Order: sequence, then structure tokens, then C-alpha cells
Amino acid sequence: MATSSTPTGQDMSATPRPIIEVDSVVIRFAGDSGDGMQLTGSEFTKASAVAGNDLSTLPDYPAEIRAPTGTLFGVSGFQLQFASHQVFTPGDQPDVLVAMNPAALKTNLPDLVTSGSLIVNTAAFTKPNLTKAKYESNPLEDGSLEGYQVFPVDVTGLTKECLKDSGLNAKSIDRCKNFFALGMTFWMFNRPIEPALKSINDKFRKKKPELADANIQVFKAGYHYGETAEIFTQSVQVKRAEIAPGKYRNIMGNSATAIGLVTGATLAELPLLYAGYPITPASTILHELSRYRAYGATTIQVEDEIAAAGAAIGASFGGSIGVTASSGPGVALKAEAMGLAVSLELPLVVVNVQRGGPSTGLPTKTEQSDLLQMLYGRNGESPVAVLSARTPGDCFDCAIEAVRIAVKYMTPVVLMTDGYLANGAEPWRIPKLSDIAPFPAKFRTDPENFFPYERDEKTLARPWVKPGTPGLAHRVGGLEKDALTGHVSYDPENHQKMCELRRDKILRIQQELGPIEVNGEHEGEVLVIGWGSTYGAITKSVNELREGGAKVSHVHLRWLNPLHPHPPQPQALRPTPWTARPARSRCGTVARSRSPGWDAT
Amino acid sequence: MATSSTPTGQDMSATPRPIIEVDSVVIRFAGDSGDGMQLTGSEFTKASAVAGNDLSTLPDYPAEIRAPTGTLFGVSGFQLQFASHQVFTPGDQPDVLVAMNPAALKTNLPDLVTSGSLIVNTAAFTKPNLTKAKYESNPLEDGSLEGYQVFPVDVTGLTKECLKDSGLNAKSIDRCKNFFALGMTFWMFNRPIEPALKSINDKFRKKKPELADANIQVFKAGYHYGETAEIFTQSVQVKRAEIAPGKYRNIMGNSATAIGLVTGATLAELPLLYAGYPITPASTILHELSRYRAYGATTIQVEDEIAAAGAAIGASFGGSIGVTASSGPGVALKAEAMGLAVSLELPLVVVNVQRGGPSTGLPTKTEQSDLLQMLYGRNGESPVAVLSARTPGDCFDCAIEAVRIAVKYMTPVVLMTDGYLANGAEPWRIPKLSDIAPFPAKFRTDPENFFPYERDEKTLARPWVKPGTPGLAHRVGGLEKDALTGHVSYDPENHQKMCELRRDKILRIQQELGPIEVNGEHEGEVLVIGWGSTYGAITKSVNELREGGAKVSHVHLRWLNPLHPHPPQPQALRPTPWTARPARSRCGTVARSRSPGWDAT
Amino acid sequence: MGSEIKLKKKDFQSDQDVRWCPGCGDYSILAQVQKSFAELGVNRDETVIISGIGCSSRFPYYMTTYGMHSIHGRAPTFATGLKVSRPELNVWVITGDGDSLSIGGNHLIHAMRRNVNLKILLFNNRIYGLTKGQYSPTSETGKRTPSTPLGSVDNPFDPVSVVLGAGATFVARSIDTDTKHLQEMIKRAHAHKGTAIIEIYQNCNVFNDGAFVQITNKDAKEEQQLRLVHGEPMLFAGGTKGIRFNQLGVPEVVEVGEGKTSLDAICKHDETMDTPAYAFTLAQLRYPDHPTPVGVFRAVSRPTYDDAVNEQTQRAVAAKPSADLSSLWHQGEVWEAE
Amino acid sequence: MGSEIKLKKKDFQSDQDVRWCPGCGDYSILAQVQKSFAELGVNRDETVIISGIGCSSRFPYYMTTYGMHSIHGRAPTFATGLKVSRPELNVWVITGDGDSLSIGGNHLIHAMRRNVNLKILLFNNRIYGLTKGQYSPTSETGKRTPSTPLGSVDNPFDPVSVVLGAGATFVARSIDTDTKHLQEMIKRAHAHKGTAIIEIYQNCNVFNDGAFVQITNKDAKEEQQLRLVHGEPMLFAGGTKGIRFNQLGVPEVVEVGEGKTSLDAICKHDETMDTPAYAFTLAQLRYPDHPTPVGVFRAVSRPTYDDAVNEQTQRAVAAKPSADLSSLWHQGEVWEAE
Ligand SMILES: Cc1ncc(C[n+]2csc(CCOP(=O)(O)OP(=O)(O)O)c2C)c(N)n1
Ligand SMILES: Cc1ncc(C[n+]2csc(CCOP(=O)(O)OP(=O)(O)O)c2C)c(N)n1
Ligand code: SF4
Ligand code: SF4
Ligand SMILES: [Mg+2]
Ligand SMILES: [Mg+2]
Repeated sequence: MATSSTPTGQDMSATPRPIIEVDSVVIRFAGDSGDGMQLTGSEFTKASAVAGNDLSTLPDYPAEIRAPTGTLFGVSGFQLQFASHQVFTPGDQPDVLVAMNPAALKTNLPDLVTSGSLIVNTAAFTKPNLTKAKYESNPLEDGSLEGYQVFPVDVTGLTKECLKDSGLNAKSIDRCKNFFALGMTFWMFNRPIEPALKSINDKFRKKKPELADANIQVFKAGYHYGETAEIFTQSVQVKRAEIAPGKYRNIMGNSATAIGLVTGATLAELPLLYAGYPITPASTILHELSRYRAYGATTIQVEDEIAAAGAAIGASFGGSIGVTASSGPGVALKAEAMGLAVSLELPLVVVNVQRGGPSTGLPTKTEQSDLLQMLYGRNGESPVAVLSARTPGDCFDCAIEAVRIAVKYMTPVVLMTDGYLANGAEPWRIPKLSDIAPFPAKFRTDPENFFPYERDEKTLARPWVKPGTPGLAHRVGGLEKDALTGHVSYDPENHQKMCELRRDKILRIQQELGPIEVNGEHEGEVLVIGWGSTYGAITKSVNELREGGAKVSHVHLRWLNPLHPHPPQPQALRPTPWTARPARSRCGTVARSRSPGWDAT
Repeated sequence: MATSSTPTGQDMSATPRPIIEVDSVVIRFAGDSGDGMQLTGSEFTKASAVAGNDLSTLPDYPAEIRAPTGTLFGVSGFQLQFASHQVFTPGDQPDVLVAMNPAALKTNLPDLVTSGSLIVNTAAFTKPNLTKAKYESNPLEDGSLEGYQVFPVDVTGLTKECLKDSGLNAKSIDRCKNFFALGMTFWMFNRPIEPALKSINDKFRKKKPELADANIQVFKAGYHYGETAEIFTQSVQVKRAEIAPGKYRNIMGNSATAIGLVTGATLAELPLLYAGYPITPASTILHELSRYRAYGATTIQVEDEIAAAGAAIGASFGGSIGVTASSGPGVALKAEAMGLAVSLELPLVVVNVQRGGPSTGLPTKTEQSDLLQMLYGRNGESPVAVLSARTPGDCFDCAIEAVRIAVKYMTPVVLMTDGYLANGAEPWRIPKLSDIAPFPAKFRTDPENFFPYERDEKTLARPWVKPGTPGLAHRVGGLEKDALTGHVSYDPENHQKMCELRRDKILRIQQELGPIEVNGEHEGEVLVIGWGSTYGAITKSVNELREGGAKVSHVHLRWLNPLHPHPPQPQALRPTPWTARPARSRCGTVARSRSPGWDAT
Repeated sequence: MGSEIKLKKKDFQSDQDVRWCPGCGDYSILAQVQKSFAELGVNRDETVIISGIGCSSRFPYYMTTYGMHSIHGRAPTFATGLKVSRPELNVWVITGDGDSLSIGGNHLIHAMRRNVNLKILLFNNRIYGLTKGQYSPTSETGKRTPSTPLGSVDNPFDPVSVVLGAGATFVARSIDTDTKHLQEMIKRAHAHKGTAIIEIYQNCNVFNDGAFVQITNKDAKEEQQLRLVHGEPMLFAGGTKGIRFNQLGVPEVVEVGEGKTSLDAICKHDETMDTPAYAFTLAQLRYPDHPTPVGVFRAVSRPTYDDAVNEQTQRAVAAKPSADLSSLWHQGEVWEAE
Repeated sequence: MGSEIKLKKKDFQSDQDVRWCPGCGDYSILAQVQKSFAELGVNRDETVIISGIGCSSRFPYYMTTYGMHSIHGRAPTFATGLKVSRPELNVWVITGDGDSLSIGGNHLIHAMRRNVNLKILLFNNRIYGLTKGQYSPTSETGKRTPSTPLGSVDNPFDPVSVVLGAGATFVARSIDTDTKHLQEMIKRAHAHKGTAIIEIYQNCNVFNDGAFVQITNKDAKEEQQLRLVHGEPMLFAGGTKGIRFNQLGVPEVVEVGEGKTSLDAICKHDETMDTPAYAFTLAQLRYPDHPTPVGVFRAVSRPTYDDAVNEQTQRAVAAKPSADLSSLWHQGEVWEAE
């Protein structure tokens, strides 16, 4: 547990027990892919959220769909930090590890804090499982776990015992054991059990009522086991975090992106066409959006990423907001079509849910190494707007912003997220309708003096015309075009002008950005500039350093093209003798954008 | 004519005539697409080269295959600068313009130098042609050509007259008229006629002997017309340039690339597989290479650019040197496959013959705006080596270098050229076999202690194994792999290591580069850093400025990734108070590479 | 938009100079489209023409409809996105043999499979025109071009077979210079609900002159063209020859008339046959062994992709009349913090 | 490399853990390939297996041959470059229904057209396995998956029809669990000179369990599978039913036996038919209306792309024995400067 604890004697349940109060806890559930660890983790998350903690989560799936049971590469994990204060990351090292089998113990133990708590399912420590996990002797017996607080529990056996009259077959019974573990942890951390009961019920009642009953029974058994078996000598309490009042739900990054896109389209009064091709970790945006037909979102799954980009652009030409998402290798395929969208000057939103590269790379691991690809990965001078989300919930705001800017400036906008945001979750304060101003898209309908590439003075956007509008039929294409009429033009002066216009249009987006936010002093010794999902880690480190008295400040970029305009107080950036630019990429990829004022960074 | 001229009274032909001697001349042939201006220009080029001038050429095709006759957008031009000194560009403004019709006059006259010479084919100045060229009155008559030295010649009529007994039909006769114009210019500039006669003969004799005769007859008629008609009051003489002794031929950039690739493969003792998909201005590399089967080059035209990159990589896996070329939009499609080649660590050469962008852009116009695409346009950290050619002939050297580095470092290498280099020509000194050292590729054959990702200490290259080698069967792929065994690895430390290795391998190429060449002082007031085909223009300007006393120096980058290692005399780059970075792109795209030591540029 | 009435051919001609080579077959195709659109009373403002890249793909610039000159091979993707989101528009795709069958082959077959309500005109000149004459996927084996000086070694695609293999619901073939027939095919495609494709034999007089001369020239025409007319016997050569299926289902050329095969034995063309195998069989009839079929190979009805998507949407909307932002946001477990 | 003799199945098993879901159909296919290769005496060091991306595309890692796990949909392109440059190698492609028919459709049809001497095993599980269960281009219409909660609206491809439309020279179909038959098909493909493709019905027990159960399960098998055997009458249901072509060339199911259709009227399978229309017609036989054909649909001989390219090279080399760098450089007008 991250902060000092003070024992109190509160009476929380039927049985009186000593309760330790702590500020934050990091817990990790680990087991076989088939052990239901993701479900266990998310139930615990919900309960913690409802209990009023701030929290942050990180699932860690194996790359295989269903790896053979018991293997090291088949271990699935779910980590969660919950706290009575603001939480920025899922935590570095777990305080508590739940290990459902030897492989889970083997791969996860190195991360556990010294003298951390370890709940192990003893029944799984059989000879064959130990061999698969490449243990030479049983770690539960050979003393190698000394130094940890070990809670050995026969989770499998107790679950069997509990369900022996359920009428379920052995396999089904075995699959309930994660709820036993969940119940134990609920007791251990004083989580309210009602939301979990409701949630299990909701999940199973319809399809498999017998499983709903069994899981609830096992969950309660686990909870009571914690209470009665006295293996946990104390219960731990993490108080409510002080968070802004309002309604909350848990949200994963890709869900936030999906509902943000729909929200953006609704605020723009536009139908949304999402065209996608599955790829990890972007696919769940497609999955989630495909459930929102009634909300104005149409999704189509097409033959490849090129077709997805093409269909999205075709829809934008037709007056919808065209959206497509993918991850690195898939986004690479969209480059040519994105260049066309730049030339056509049509709105388009492209989400890149980054993963480890290069090439197929590490599909299930996160990385922030596609920024330069998005800024520069097209032929010719082909500027697009690029912004990045910093937390799972922030994906919602960024998706709205992406739609708004795409439509207002008639430009492709790239939204950068990553696998960490996509699958991570945090409590998200549900906005009120009144919080968000609509930004209805304007379509040109007046045939008088119509020029397809005439520009709005403020935004430099060209007019958007819906095919079907009488008298405005016009042709656009990827060849260079006259700066007013849009007719094909090979004139070098006109080309120069168009290149500058396309650049300037993106720069104009700077007028949308408020003053730059600095965490810390505007003058100091070290300025940390970050972007994307490193937000949590940087904020945590900077706050810790600042608490220790260091003069460290932090600027986290949302917009990567254009960069923020000249910061109002130039000393905020310029005179810092040392500038760190962390990013979740291996060799320190850094934004190198062409916005003026940032050359010195 | 660019430099001061001194009249002399030399006797060069049968008829004595005043001869003006000048240092350099820029001449442009302009006419309808069907008028054969490219052929005319290249015949003049050959003759000038044989006469010992240094020269540089620039063709300018319309985007249309065969635009309707007489239209402004159907004008085709060919410009040539020839000189008695070293020539760096085809010249800015022509001294002499040959205009075969009103449209050619209209579009080209603005470029002609004040009081330049203008040869016009009067027969083409008909009412319909004037209308098509959007002339309201006949410029030959309305005084608008005052200030130029106008030579009105009824080229069409004289050609007809000359061929009236040839038995050719009217259409064929009309198509000979460019040779009349060519003949006139030969007389005007004292070009030796024998090479042209031979060349016309070679071109036409086999397929259409009657045309060979007719063209030769017309060509001579034009030459004699210049001599006898006394409309040119003088003949102009450009002396031989002082050039290094040796054998020379004219070479266009794409030809130089093609034969450079074959040369590289031969020196590496490797078969070459070129897989291509046509695109302007890269297609002629495919065309030229497809004639070199006997030289060890196999070409295949495949279904798209992705397939081309894939086939080239497949061939490299098999132990050939795989090569592919395209232009911006096509190269964009190769990004994903190039990323795979980075991950597989196989040799590969990708040529990007740049053209105007973004999107389809200006397919027939040149631009240098794809550099950042090549450096960064792939997902993940995916470094490739990038080098650039500076003149048409330099494409030869760069192509060899690309093959050499690709094989030595087991890496994709990108060679950047552009439309200007691709179609431009210059006299090229043919190397001697003894000039160039072979660099035979080494294949691993020893099965003892074989690890597919073990590295050469000096180059960090992994071993290259030809499938078919006994005992060395192994599997490679795009997933991250163990730094030694090559087996799939999701381990974060290993990934970090691999990312660094891939980066460092490219940086190691710095050891191949000699000291940086500086045109001018190592310390000065202004340092111009350029790359690619701006070489000629920068050299010319810098030389002119230096002659005027300015302290300007010039560094021209061949390698763009890695950049040149820390220049041996850091003052060469660092203390220059002002650094200009010209590039043939509209908004000043500049290399932003990650090599250390160049951060300050 | 019923206000625009009685448009003429010239109402479909834009103010842009047509930039094809003089003599190019594309001119006639353009003219027939303009003429047919006028006769069909097509509304210019509700029509969108989307092309890829190639000589033929310049087409949209020359029309007064909405248009997009997109990127090489991808026109069906833009058209699909547009049509799904705006099913009321009249969407046409213009493509070349390289555009649709080389780089764009995948999008073409997927458009067929989906049966999006698009009309596709495939200008087949058996050559890459715009890039100056390289062989294309429909070029005959052995073709010598700048990229194949030794002759190409790959077998050509037959576009009709490719799209039938992919599930096309409407497939026709016509000829650039056969103005009446081409107009008829354009009108038939327009009338079809679903993806309709017409392969148009097009001459490229610059890089592949006489591409189809053996089939289209005046003298050969009668012998070499098999005019497919629904319900009519498959006759050619002035009715003196016909097509009959043998017992293995293989079509044969037979002489028709007294003392020869009787007219009854000649197969009557049925473009509505459920199995694509029938049209596929006809597509194997080729020069020089057989007369080349021209006309509608297949015209069957299947739900269109755009309709199906939009019906789903309507059902979804009807099922959730309360869908609004607030309900979108409040999914799952919601709790209140004070 | 004739030195390696009498390899066993296990000699083709690499030391890497096989990472498919327990119960996946891929295991059996891997085993049949290993077994067949052993029986064929395939030389491991002269064999290269190239895959795209998908569950199935993990295949090369599990073999002791050379291998490449490439990128999604592009395996045929790598294989083509390799085979053209190294025609003596034995090159196999492993691909899934998404890999080959969604993103990779174009490369697949071009491989067919070219007839490169590659062997392609298409693992058809009618689902995207690796990305967790979205529908694929072979999924049945109406399929509900995470990306199509309302049911998919597009028509599936029939892989056999697609490749026949593209000009395939060898096309077969087999079943993951039918070990003997699958081995036979693998051996037939190996023996074919040219592109050989086998569509393998593969079960994905996690995301599409029972993908082909109506055709493959024990009880249905006899009624639902039509075993194609060259030269044999097309009989099924224990010989009680058969396929006959009617006068329009349309195949029909008939009862065979006394008082019913006589055996002579049943079509004898001919995989060598010149026209692809025959195999295409068979490919239209589908569940539930017809028994599904399993076996070799088509096996015809046509020059291979790799052979043709290399013959051209040999001719070119023979015609220019003097080709060397110096002659390469000294083309065109050459002059001397002193
Ligand atoms: C990505 C990309 N690759 C290649 C090209 C070059 N290109 C333009 S058109 C074309 C082929 C044209 O052939 P076809 O489709 O038959 O049209 P045609 O010109 O014959 O009408 C090619 C290869 C391009 N513009 N973009
Ligand atoms: C360019 C690219 N797009 C998307 C993906 C994600 N992806 C990997 S495999 C796959 C589909 C797999 O389906 P299939 O080919 O049927 O193989 P299976 O897993 O069913 O064996 C997809 C969409 C990718 N890896 N690369
Ligand atoms: S090149 Fe051929 S297809 Fe292109 S415009 Fe000219 S004639 Fe037509
Ligand atoms: S997801 Fe399906 S196809 Fe993939 S390994 Fe598992 S069972 Fe096999
Ligand atoms: Mg064509
Ligand atoms: Mg599949």
C-alpha cells in the first residue's frame, strides 16, 4: 500500500475486526487466460468506484486467444490502483497479488512490493502445473516466498465444496472459482458487496440463470471465508476520494472514444459513418460503435484499412462525419487516402490506437511510437491536425474535439490514443447536456458565387456542400487545384499558394487553444513536456518531486499539430535549462512539429 | 546567353560568317505534344555533349498523354543549358526560344530573357490556333514581340516543300518539321551535324526507312536554311568545357539509377529482382531495368505497390537484392511492408522518385517533399537508411551505394531522387571497371551455433541465410523477436534492446562516410545546407555569391539517415550565425533526423 | 429535385476542356453517358461520379454532376461510404482495367460481394494509358510494352469472370463505338438495383490501337459478336450460327438452318438465371475460338448492402426511441459522488 | 540435398510451443501437413512457408522448414518474389479467410492469374480468429459478431468460385478433421505445377464453433458431402444419390438406382476440363440445397509464371553472352574527352 497506514478499530461488518486505513492500494489479479481474471478485475473496479475511490486500471492480456492452460505465456492479468486521493496510474508495483496458478505466480511475483500480500490458490500448485510454469520445486513449500505475506487458500476446493449441490458439472464449477477469490478480496478491502451481486446477476441471469446463482453463492462464500477463516488478520480500508460531485461511471478508453465520437457527431448535427477493419487494440471502438445505430452512428466493417479510410472520406463527401480507427500497421495503409482528404479538404477523423512496433510488433502491448508517422507519413506537404488523449476518460473529450475541428476546419484530424488508454479504465464524471455546447455543421446551399475552394476568413476552411444540393454540383480530386475554383491547376504559383493555405489552415487551429496549462511554476529548473498516456506517470512523478521541493514543472500537450501557440509567458518554456520529453516509446520519439515558437524544445 | 560575348571572325563552315563566342546558352524548344520537342531537345543535347560542352537538361511534359493540338495545356517543352564551363542547372531563363505554335509562344514567352532570340514557326499562327492559345490578335503582327530578336520562319511550309517528292503523305510530312527547326538551331550554334545524322538514321532506319531519309533531308534543309537565308545574322559558338578526361555519355537520372542498381548487384555478386508498379516519374526505371535480363536483373510488374514491396522483400529473403521504386503516392503504400523489412532485417532498396504532392498532386512536376515520409512514415520505431542523389549522373553512384549499404547492414535503404533528376540529363563520365571495388555479399552457411539475430560486431548486421542452405532453416516474422534467437518475444527489456539495436545499426552507417565536404570556408557568415536535386541551383548561387565576395559556404547532404557524423571541425556548422536549408518543396520541408550532433541545425 | 426537366446531352457537359488524346475511345463513352443521362432524366445535382486514377478516370471533370477524382484503384471504397450514408444519391464509378483489376481488384470484388447500389463503368483498353503504355491485367499474354520488352508472361483476367466469381448481380459488356448498344447498357445498369458493372471495350489509339479490332471492326463484327438478348436464342453471323449447350454443359458453336441444327436447339439467353454458373459459362466464349458475347450476362435481384444497412438502422431507431446523448453516457454502473 | 532421407512427421515439428486454442482445427491441419511432407520426402531446407497474419498464420513457427510470418494479406506477394527469384524452392503459403479474402483478396486473385508455382492453404473458419471473432468475407449473411451485433449484411464469398473466376489451375477443398482426405489433397497440391490452392474447412471452437458442422459432422457427412474423384460418377449418400447436368447445364440432385436415374446418367467428374465453367458450376453446389463438393475441382496445366520469367532470362542471357558492366555502361552515344 502506497502510503502510511493507521490502524483503527471501526466496526464495518457483522464481525468486528481490526481495520487498517490506507490512502491507496494496488492490487493485481493473475491467472490462466480461462480463469476469468479480466471479469474479476472489472468487478473489483466497479465496486471500488462505487465506494467512491479514485482509480486507474490496466488489463494485460496474452497475445494468444486461448493459450494452453497453465503455461507462462497464457497468463492474464488485471491491475488496479484505488485510492482516497487522485490517482494517475494503475500503479507500478502491486501491494496485493492474487495468483490463481503457478504460472501466474511465476510471471507476476517479481513485481510485488517487498512484504506485499500474496493470495494463492493452493489447489493449482500441482506437479504438472508447476512443470508448465517451469518451477523446479513448489514455491509454496520451498521457502522462496519468504518475505511476503502469503495467504494460501484452496480456492478450487472451497468452490467445489460450495457448489457440490448446485447440479453444475465439474468444468462449470471450476470456472466459478474466480468469484471466490473476488469475494475474499472484497472482504479484505471492505468493498460493498451489493453492486457486485447486482452486476453478477445482470451478467448471467438472462443467458445462464444457473450460473448467476452459482457465482453469487461462490462470491458470498469467498467473502465469508475472508470473514471467518481468520487467515486475514485484518481488513483494509481505503476512504472515499474527494472527487468533484456528479454522476460517475467507469470508462475504458476505447469506450470513451466511441461515445465521444457519437457525442461529437450529435453536437455537430451530423450522421456519423464509421468504417473499420479489426485490429488490436482498436477493434473495440468498432464493436462499441456498432451498438449505436439508434444514436446516429452507422458502422461498416470493410475489406481492409484502405477501404475503411476511403469509405469514411466518401461519407464525409456526402455530408456525414466520416471516421476510421486502427492501430499502427493499419494506419500505415491509410496514408494515401489521408493525403487525398488533405487535398479534398474534407472533414475526417482518424483514430490511431497505438501499439508496440515496428511492423506487427507487440500487438497487445502499448507504445507511443506512431506520432511522427501521423505527422509526416504521407507524400508531399500534407499537414493534418493531430491531438492526443491523456487518460481513458480524456478520450471522450478528445473525440468530441476531433469531430469539432475536422468539421470547422474541413480537415482530417488524427486522434492518438494507445493500448494503455484503450483497455485501461477510470471513473468518469458523466457530463451534463448543458456542459457541452453544440457546434452544428454548416453546409453551403447558396449557388450564388459559389467557388469550391473559396475560404472562410477566420478558419481558412472551404465550403462544405452536400451532393444533392441544387445548383452546387462540383468536382474535386487529388490533383493540385486552383485556389478558388478548384479546377485542376499545374501552375507553380498556385501550388505554392495552396501548400501555404493547407499549412496555415492547420496553424489557425491554434486560435482554438486556451492558454497553456502548466503544472508547477512558469519558471523553474526542469520542465517536463509530455503527450498522450504518459500523463499519469509524469504527473505522479512531478508531483512527488515537487512535494520533495524540486522546481519541476510539467506541460502536457494535447495538440501535437499545431502545437500550442507561443505560450503567453515565454519564460514558461524558454529559460528552463533542461527539458525532458518522455514518451512511451523505446528510443524517445518526440514531437517535431512545424508550428512556430517550439523550435527550441 | 548568360555571360558576356566576344565577337570573333572564325571560319567554321563553307560560308564565312560572323561568329559570336559565348560561355553558355540556354535554349528551349516548345511546341505541341505531337511536335516531337522531346526528340528535338535530346538530339540537340547529344550534339552539344559530343561538341564537348558541359550541359544540363529539363524536359517539361504536359500531364495529358496527347492533349488536343494547339491547346495551352498541350504544350511540351525541353530546355537545355550548354556551356564552356561546369553547368549546374538547365538555366532559369532561356536565351533562345523555339516556338512551334502560338500556344507554345504564349506559355513560354514570359520566361525568355529580355532581347532573347525567338524562332517561331509562322505557319502555325493561324486563326484557329491563335484562338486555342487564347490570343486575341496575332502576336507576330501586333507588335507585342518587340524587344525580342524574332526569327519568323515558315517551318511547316519549308518542310512541305522539301519533302514534296518524298512520297510521304501530308501527315507524315508535317511530323518531320521539328527536324527543320533542329537543323536551324544546329547552324545557329555551330553544332556538328554528323552525330545527329547518325542518330536519326539509327532511330528510324529499321522501322521506317522512308522516315529516316525524310528526316535527314529536312534536318539538312533546316541547317542550310540557317546558312543561306541570312535571317540569322550571326552564328554563336560555345567552346568545349574543360572536363575530366574520359569516356562520356549523356545520362538521365532514371537511367543512371537503373544501371547503378544493376552495377551494385553485380558488384555484390547478387541477382537483382526489381518488382514495380508503373507511376510517373518512376516508371522509366522499370522500363530500363526490364531490358537488362542478360545483366542479372529480373523485373516483374505486379498488381500494386504493396505487392511490389512484398515481392522485393521475398526475393531478398531468397538471397537476391530486392528493389522497388515508385513515387510519393505509391511509396506511401509500401510503408507497412517496409516496416516488415526493418523487423526482418533484410536488405531492400526502395527508390522514391519524388513528384509534386500532396495526394496525386502534380504528377509531372518535380518536388522534394517526401523526405519526412521516408524517414518517419511507418508505425513504431522503424529506422531505415536514407540517401539522396544530387544530379542525374549521381543517381548511378547513389544506387550502387544503396545496394552496398543494404547488403552490408541488412537493412532497407531508401534512395531519394525526383522528377527533375529522373528526366533531366547531363554528360556522364563512364567509370572504368577498375574504378569501383566489388563488395561481394556474404551468406551464412555454417550451421554451427547459428542464431538468426546474432550480430556482426562492426555493422550490427544479422547473418543472411539463403533458404536451401542445409541445417540453417529458421523462421522470421514481424512480431518482436528475441535479440539472439529470433523467436517471438514479448519481453519489454528485449524489445527495448531490439529498438536500440535497430537504431544503432543505422547509426553505424556513419562509419562509411568520409569527412564532410564543404564548398567554401569551414567558418563563415552563412552556411547553406541542402540535399537532393537542389544541388545545382545552390552550387550556382553560392558560387556566384562567393565570386561577389560573400562568405557563404555550402554543405550538400547525401545521407539523410544517418546524418553525417559530428563534422570533424564543429565550427563548420555550429558557429554559423544563419543557416539556410533550401529544398525543392513549397513550405521548406527539412530533414529532421535523429542522428546526434545535428540538433542545432 | 423534380424541377430540372428535359435536360439535353450538353447539359451534362462541364466547362472543362476534355483532355484525352484525339481519337481516344473515351470520348464516345463520355458522349453516350451524357446522352443516356439526358434521356433517363437523371438529376445532375443528385448524381455523383467517382473515379480512380487513369486516363478514363478524368471522366468526372467533364460532367456537370457532383464528382470525385479519387486515388488509384480505390473508387469503389469512396462510393461505398457515400452510398451507404446517402442511399438516395445516384452513384457511378468510373474505372480503368488497371485501376479496377490491378491495384483495385480487391475493392472491385468486395463491391460485387456486397451488392452496393453502385453503377460501375470499367473502361477496358487492355493497357495502362496514363502511365504511357505498360501492359495491364487484361492485356493478352506475350504483349510487348515498355515494361515487358520480352513479352508479358501472365495470363489476362477476364473481367466478367472475375466479377461473376465474386458474386456480381448485374454484369454487362459493351463497346465504346457501338453507341446505341452502349446507351442501352448504361440505361440497363441505371435501372438495376444493386452493383451493376459494364465492361466497355475501349480503344486506346495511342498505346494499344486496335485493342479489340478483331471483335469490333465492321467486317468481323457479325462473326465475332454474340449479342445477348434476354429470351432470344443466341444467334450470330446473321442468324446462321448459334450456341448450343452439350451434355456436359459446355457451349458449342453450331450452324443453324435447314439440314443443320434447328433453331429450337439453340439456347435462349436467360440473364435472370439464379446460378452464376450460366453467365460464367458464357463468359468463357472468347476470340478466336468463339464469338464474344456482348450485352447483359446476368441481371438478378438480391438485397443491396446500402438498403440492408439502412433498414437495420431504421429498426434500431424504432426500437430505441429514447436514444439521446444522456442515455448514451449513462450506460453501465452509474454512481453519484457528492 | 538428397542426403536427408526418411524424415518422420516429428522431424517437421519445431521446438516452439504451439499456441493455438486447445481444440482449434489448426492443430489437425498442421499435423496433416507434417505427415504429408514426411511421406512426400519433402526437403526441409529447400522448403519455405510464408504466411500472413491471423491465428492460422502462426503456422510457419511450428515447422522446421524455412519460414516467414509476414504481414496481413500479403503473403502471396512475398512468395511470388521468392519463387520467381528461387524457382527451385518449394514455396507454400498459409493464409486465413480474412487474410486471403478480405485484405489480401487482390494478391490472391493475381497469384491465380499468374499461376506462380505456389501451394496455398486457405484455412477457412469463416471468422477472424486472432482479432477475437468479427465476421469474415466467408461468414454467412446475418452473422452476429462483436462488429455486427445486428447481423452482417453482406453476402459471403465462395473461395472456390473467386479463385476460379481469377483463372486458378488447381483448386481443391478439404476438411481439417478429415485427416486422410486432407493429406491426399496436400499431396495433390504438391504435385501440381502452378498455383495450387486448397480451401480447408477449419473449425474455430472459440469464436465460430461448428463452423461447418452441418457438412462435416458424422451424421450429416454422407448426405452433405460430395466426394469429387476424377473419372468417377458424382455419387453421395452411399451411392443412392448423384449429380446430373440438365439441358441448361445446371447440375441437379437425382436419386440413383433401379427405377430411378441410372448410374450412366450421373456425371463423371473431370477435373481436367479445359473450361473453368465446369468447376465453377460444381462450386455453386452448396448447403443446404446441395451436397458440398470436397476434393479436387480443377487441375489443369498451364505454363507457370516463374518458369516463363526464367525461360525469358535464359534466352536473354544466351542472346547476349557479352553482357557485362562495361557494355551496360557504354550504351548510346559515347564520346571521349581528353
Ligand atoms: C498509388 C498509385 N500508383 C500508381 C499510379 C500511377 N498510375 C496512374 S493511372 C495508372 C494505370 C492506368 O491504367 P488504367 O486504369 O487501365 O486506365 P487508363 O489510363 O488505361 O484509362 C497508374 C499505374 C498512381 N497514380 N497511384
Ligand atoms: C494491416 C493489418 N490490419 C489488421 C490486422 C489485424 N488482424 C490480424 S489477423 C486478422 C484477421 C484474421 O482472420 P483470418 O485471416 O481469417 O485468420 P484466423 O485468425 O481466423 O486464422 C486481422 C484483421 C493486422 N494485423 N494488420
Ligand atoms: S493514352 Fe490512350 S486511353 Fe489515354 S487518352 Fe490517350 S488514347 Fe485515350
Ligand atoms: S481463436 Fe479460433 S482459430 Fe484462433 S486459435 Fe483459437 S480456435 Fe483456433
Ligand atoms: Mg487501361
Ligand atoms: Mg479466419
